[in-house]
Amino acid sequence: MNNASLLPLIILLIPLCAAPVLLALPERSAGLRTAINLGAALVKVLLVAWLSWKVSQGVIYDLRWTVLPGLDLNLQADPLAILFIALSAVLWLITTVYAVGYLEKGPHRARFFGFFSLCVAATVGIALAGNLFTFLLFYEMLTLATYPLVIHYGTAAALRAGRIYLIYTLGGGLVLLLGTLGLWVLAGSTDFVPGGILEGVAEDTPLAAQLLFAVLIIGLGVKAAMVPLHSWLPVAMVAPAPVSALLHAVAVVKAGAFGIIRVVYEVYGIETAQALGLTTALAVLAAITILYGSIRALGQDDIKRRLAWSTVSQVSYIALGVALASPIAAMGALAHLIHQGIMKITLFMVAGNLAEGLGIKQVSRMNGVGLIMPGSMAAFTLAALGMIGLPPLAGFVSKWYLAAGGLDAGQGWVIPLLLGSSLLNAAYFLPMLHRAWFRQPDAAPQDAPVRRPIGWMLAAPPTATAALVLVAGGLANAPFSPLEWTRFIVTLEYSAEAF
Amino acid sequence: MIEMPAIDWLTAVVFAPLAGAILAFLLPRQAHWVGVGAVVLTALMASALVLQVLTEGAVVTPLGNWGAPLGIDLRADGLSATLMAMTTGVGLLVSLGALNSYAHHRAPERMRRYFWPLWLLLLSGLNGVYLSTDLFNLYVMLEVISLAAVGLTVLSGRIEAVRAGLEYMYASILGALLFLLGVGFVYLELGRLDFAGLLAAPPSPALGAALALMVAGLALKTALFPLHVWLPQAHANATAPASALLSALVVKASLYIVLRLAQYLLPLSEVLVALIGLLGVGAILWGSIQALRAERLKLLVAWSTVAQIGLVFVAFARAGADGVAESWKAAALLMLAHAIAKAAMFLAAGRIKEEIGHDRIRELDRSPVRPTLAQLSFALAAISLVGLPPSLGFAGKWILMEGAMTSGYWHWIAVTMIATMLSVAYFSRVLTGFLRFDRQRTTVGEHQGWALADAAPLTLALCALGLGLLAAPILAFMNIGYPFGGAP
Amino acid sequence: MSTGLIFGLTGLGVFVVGLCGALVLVDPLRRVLALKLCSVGAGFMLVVAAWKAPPEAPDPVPHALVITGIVVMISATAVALALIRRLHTLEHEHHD
Amino acid sequence: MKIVFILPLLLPTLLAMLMVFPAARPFIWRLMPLAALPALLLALLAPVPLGVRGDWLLMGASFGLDEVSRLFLGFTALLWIAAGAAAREWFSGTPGERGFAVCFLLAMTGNLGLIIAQDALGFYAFFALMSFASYGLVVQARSQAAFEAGRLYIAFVILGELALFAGLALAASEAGSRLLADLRSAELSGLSASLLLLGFSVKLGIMPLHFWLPPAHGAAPVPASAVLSGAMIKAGLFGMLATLPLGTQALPDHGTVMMATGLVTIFAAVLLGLSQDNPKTVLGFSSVSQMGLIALGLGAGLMAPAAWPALLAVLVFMAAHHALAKGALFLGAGLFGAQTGQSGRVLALIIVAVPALVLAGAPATSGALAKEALKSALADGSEAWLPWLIVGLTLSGLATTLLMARFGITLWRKPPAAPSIAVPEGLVLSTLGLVMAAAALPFIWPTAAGPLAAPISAAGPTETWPLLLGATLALGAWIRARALAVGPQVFRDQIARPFVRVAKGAEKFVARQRRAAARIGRRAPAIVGERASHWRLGHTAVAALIVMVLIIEANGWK
Repeated sequence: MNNASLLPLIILLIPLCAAPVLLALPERSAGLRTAINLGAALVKVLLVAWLSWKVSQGVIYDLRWTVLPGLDLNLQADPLAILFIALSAVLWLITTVYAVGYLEKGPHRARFFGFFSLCVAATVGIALAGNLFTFLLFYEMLTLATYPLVIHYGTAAALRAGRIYLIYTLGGGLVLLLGTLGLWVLAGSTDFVPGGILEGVAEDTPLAAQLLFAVLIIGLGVKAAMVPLHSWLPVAMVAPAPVSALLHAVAVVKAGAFGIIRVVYEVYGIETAQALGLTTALAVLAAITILYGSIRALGQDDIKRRLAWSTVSQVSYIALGVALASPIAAMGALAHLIHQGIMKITLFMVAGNLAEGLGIKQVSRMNGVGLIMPGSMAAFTLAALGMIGLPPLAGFVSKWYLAAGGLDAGQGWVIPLLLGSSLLNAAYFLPMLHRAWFRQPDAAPQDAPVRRPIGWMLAAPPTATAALVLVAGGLANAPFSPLEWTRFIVTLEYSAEAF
Repeated sequence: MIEMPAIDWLTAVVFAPLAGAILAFLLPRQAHWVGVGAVVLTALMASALVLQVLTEGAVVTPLGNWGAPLGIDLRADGLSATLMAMTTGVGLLVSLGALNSYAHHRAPERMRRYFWPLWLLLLSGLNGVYLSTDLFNLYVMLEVISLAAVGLTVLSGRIEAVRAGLEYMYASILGALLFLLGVGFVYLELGRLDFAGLLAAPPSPALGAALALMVAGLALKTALFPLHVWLPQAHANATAPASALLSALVVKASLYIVLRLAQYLLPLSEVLVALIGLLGVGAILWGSIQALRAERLKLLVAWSTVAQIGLVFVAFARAGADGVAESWKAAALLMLAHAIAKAAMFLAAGRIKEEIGHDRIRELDRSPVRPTLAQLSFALAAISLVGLPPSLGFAGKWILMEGAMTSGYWHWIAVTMIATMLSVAYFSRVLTGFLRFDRQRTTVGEHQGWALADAAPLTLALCALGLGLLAAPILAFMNIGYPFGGAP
Repeated sequence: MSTGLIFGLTGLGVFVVGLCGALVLVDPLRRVLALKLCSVGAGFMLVVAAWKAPPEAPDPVPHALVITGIVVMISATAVALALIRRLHTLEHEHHD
Repeated sequence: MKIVFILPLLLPTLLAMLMVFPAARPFIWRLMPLAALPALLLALLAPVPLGVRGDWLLMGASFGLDEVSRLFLGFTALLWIAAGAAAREWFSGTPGERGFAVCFLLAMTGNLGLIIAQDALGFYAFFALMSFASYGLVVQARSQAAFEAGRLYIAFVILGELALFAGLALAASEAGSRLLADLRSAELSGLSASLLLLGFSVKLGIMPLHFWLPPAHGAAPVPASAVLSGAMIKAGLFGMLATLPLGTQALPDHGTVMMATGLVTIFAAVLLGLSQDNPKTVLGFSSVSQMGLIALGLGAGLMAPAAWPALLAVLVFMAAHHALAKGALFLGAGLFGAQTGQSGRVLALIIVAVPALVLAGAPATSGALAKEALKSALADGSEAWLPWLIVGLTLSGLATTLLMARFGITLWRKPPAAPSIAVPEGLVLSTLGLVMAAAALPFIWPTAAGPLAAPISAAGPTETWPLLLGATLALGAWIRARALAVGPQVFRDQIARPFVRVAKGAEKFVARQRRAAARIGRRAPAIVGERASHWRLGHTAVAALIVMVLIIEANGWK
């Protein structure tokens, strides 16, 4: 059942229209800005909830607007879109609260929140994109909207990071443009259709289809930070904590991962991709990324940099799950899209709290912070344990499904891979927890920045997301849990007999 | 319903600005009101013409009822109506910007006095070019444009501007004269100059010579690499609204003529097209490199014009063996995109210079004043020029690359991508300057420099960005009257 | 060799001389003159185009065109000269 | 009905959360012994078998209780109650109280939860919760030694968790179900069984996976050691019982390895323990040694499914026996340490002697009963191994006795540190409770659990497994030694170094090329531009363009 109502468009327009208003607001009208921010985020959450409900009832929203002959802007709310959009809606709300608290007295707040909103709009667009062309549009918009956020502090270091970020992501966007064009020429359409649109083409010109896949994956892999296109991510962590949180959890890396999901399932179709041997290549790439990211995370002393390397590793679980070509692994991958988001956002927000409240930015200075900031560190602990993959936390659920999916697909090597990755995760997360909880706090050095007590706006968001980590894992089988929703998606993507 | 007296919009859009120019010259104190009034009037007429084309298809008016081949015909099909609409539309917004800019108390009397007559003359010439259907008429209009454009270039009266303007003058006149000689050859061979008469002519040495002369002349006037030498200084040293007009509109006139010639004069051989494409590549590379090296904001923008013109030629050249029947669409869209975005960019650059007091790129980040809206306009215009979706520039690039891919011309795709990356590189130099804050001690004031003058560049920039969503209807409109013969 | 061809070649020659001058010369005034030569050459061509064997009257259209061209060129020359003067004045001020 | 299962888990969790509020802490400490009471009541009163499902929880959780798990739940809860009472005396009101209580309660939740979980994931979740929360118990003292012990502990925990994850994932995929009952009845592959055995053996502390156990027991405070040794390591046994197809599928190779390691463990642990001078570490080695016995039984069960029913009963009994006795010993050690006067210490030593004797297998104690029962149960198993086993079992009694003696001596010499606030009288009740339970076990047991049986089966040939195991262990030992020697951060850096070096090298190379390119890029355009304007190339190009177009067009005329 298709529905042409404007609901998806409205959801897209809320942050999109909020952005110019926020940009135009004078710097000093903080109250109004906060009200607009939170109001928009709240309304969006409600609308997304409503949309999710409708979609779960089998309604598919489909809006089209012809841009170039034969080429449409297409907003489509299918279950996969809902998965991503729900993540963005909820985390936007939480991050907004956090960002308001974080930047309470900082400069350029109007600009920050304006682009923040724009960034969310781009994410919504990416989620709702019904074809690769629309996806590309919002993908580029995301790049542009996040750039001012990455260089928010306007220092030389931030600008350098921003330049690297821009080079990588715009380059990736360009490659994706090439891929989109290629798809358009090859298939005559760029629509996302369950089962793919390349079936016949792939049989006729397998080489072209394979090349196209490589181009598309390179274009998307830049944002998904797959090795060797990952270098921008650890550098981009100079951004303010809320930005890093959003970048790593929802917006940028997830956009890439989400694109990979779309391309594998709805452009190529899993069977075609498998037949062309593309899934294997993707899985190998993902495996390399997973291990490399974790290994590099080991040696980092800067908290945010360590977390960033961890993201490099964790996001590729999604690609891995997609590439395993098993419905069970697909569930793991899709669930990880959500789970990694809520875990990583927690970690980054707490890292921000440490920097903001205690001036602590290095792992080696984390001694005893658990005793000083028990609430935040408890959230951090939950998220970190989840990252390692301990039950009943969210990360466990996705890892379990990935492992089970690997076995299901007859790819036993996934198990040692996951084990190795978990081991490495433990090796870089547990020392942080150990320091935080079981060491005595260091004496503050003389030149330490003034500690300021963190307000509820900084403390509550990580707590909330940590609770989500627990709930998403602990209640993984409840209706409307991420896992259940992925089950719903996977039944659409895979033919019925796969179950 | 009352029968409207059939107003001849074609004639009107050419002569209304001309009349306005004379009037503005005669009434120097009221020049700006006369000027704006005339532009608004022209814009209204242009919209009427667009509507007419939309409802009736291509419109033809024989001037003085002489008719071709003897008399002068004006004709508006989709393409010319689009470009005319673009000219008046962009011109209107630039006029509004200029109104503010020249009302500035510091602006010398001379500027206020001569800008409007010159600009209206230019508008008349531009509209004339787009609506002409014979070669000689084109020559005259080209000369009109040249003179007005040179006048606009030297308006500021500074020595650099005069020097650049003189250089421009030479190039411009030489280009026009080459064109004129070409016209002579055509007449020698065919005995007529109207487009219809050219269509079926078989190749001959005279026509070949004509083509060579005209291509060279137009390349010179449109600043195709390596004949671009006059452009950067001329565009960079003019006052902001003048630069906007020169860069956005003037070069488009000769580009348009190239498009038309490609259709009517002779079927371009593949080698010639490749040569043109090659020069386009040269323009992209050289223009970008110079933009990367430029030390002043307006110079950078001017060099980017060189690169962008190169891209239009690449779009044109990717036709290859297929002729221009398809490739003109990409070229036309890119022209449109460039016109709107570049006008926005020059106006914004002018605003930035006005607020900050200089336009040295290296020191943009030292300024405690950040004219936010102008910077935003600049950034939005840059997005369109770079060709990121959903801007108009993106639509143009998409069609260009799609066509190239369909015909298997991978090298043009590579060129386009390189052009995109280079444009990102040079524009980001500027944007970085806007966004860096650690170079000055005092707190940076944002939201400073709000002015009505920001409205024009911002509107233009938003148009450049948003019109991409309307690319399909624009393309459909341009195709009215089948400017390039494509099957109905 | 017909009269037309001779006139034509002369016109072309004049144009080429002017063109070379315009491209090579440095002095602003001489460049203007070179451009004038170009325009004369181009005018020649049009006049040649108008010529027809004596019993027939010459084609009036090219004549009209030539006259227009001359007018245009005169105004252009005027502008160029004005600019050169202006530049001289400015350079003079500049040096003082 | 669900409440029956939720309450035992909810109560400790809730208390742990409430610890956040300083005002609530004294109240919680008062409730601490009662935290495990619902679990005990559940064990005592619930009719078996009993099961509930929570479909929403963690991919469909289910809880339940059967004969075996009821017994485990019973003695585990009892131990936690006693330890809770001791902990109250030990920590209430001290600076470290919050951290300890939270970890203690969470570990309790995990320990109780894993027993009543009936599906693999739930089990794994609680198992992990218990293991990780216990880290806080081990490092409670915050001393260098405690941190060392904690590092070792956590390293092994992770090793175990990973093995378990892999094992459970494999097993669940082989069984096609996540219910433990299905796992038990399914045909497991050798690999998944090995992984499960490995994972649980870490918790059991069977050699050579025992390294963590004695230091952890030595470093942890007394109440924590009691539950670590008494309750938590039994979770390893319970895990094996819950997941492995014991009694339905013969896994002779695994059985052989288990038996061999069990035998080695029994004696090697004793030898190692004898050289220790911390009484609690000695007790830790004793636990290792005792777990060797249990490994022996398990190995026999793996070899001979037919013998399993008898072995199961014995193993459960041994677990209960060891739990109570060892718990009593640890609490007793604490009681001893808390004594200030000579007479108190003598009295405490006498109290401690009772469980020591029980453990050593004095006649009529549960220790003796357990060994005899094991012997006869083993008789149903492998013929070839039997003589060795009999000898081993017999000697183990002797060895344990020696170890208990060593414990007594070291206890006297270096009593474990007790906090100054500890009130000896407060500790007495809990210690005595456990001591009495341990002593009375033979008499209580018949009313609690089952009969014996005795079928017989044959042993299989050995395979390359031991070799592989040895190699893995050597590697593990090397890594550990290395990690300890150079410090963890440096060690991690060493792992990452090759990658960092490659990345740095690539970066440097790129940077060099880029600098060179930038130099050329800066200079070349300037030179070219200068030359071009000098030679007036732009102007000349006009003529060139005309000529070129003419040439090109000339092709078309012919």
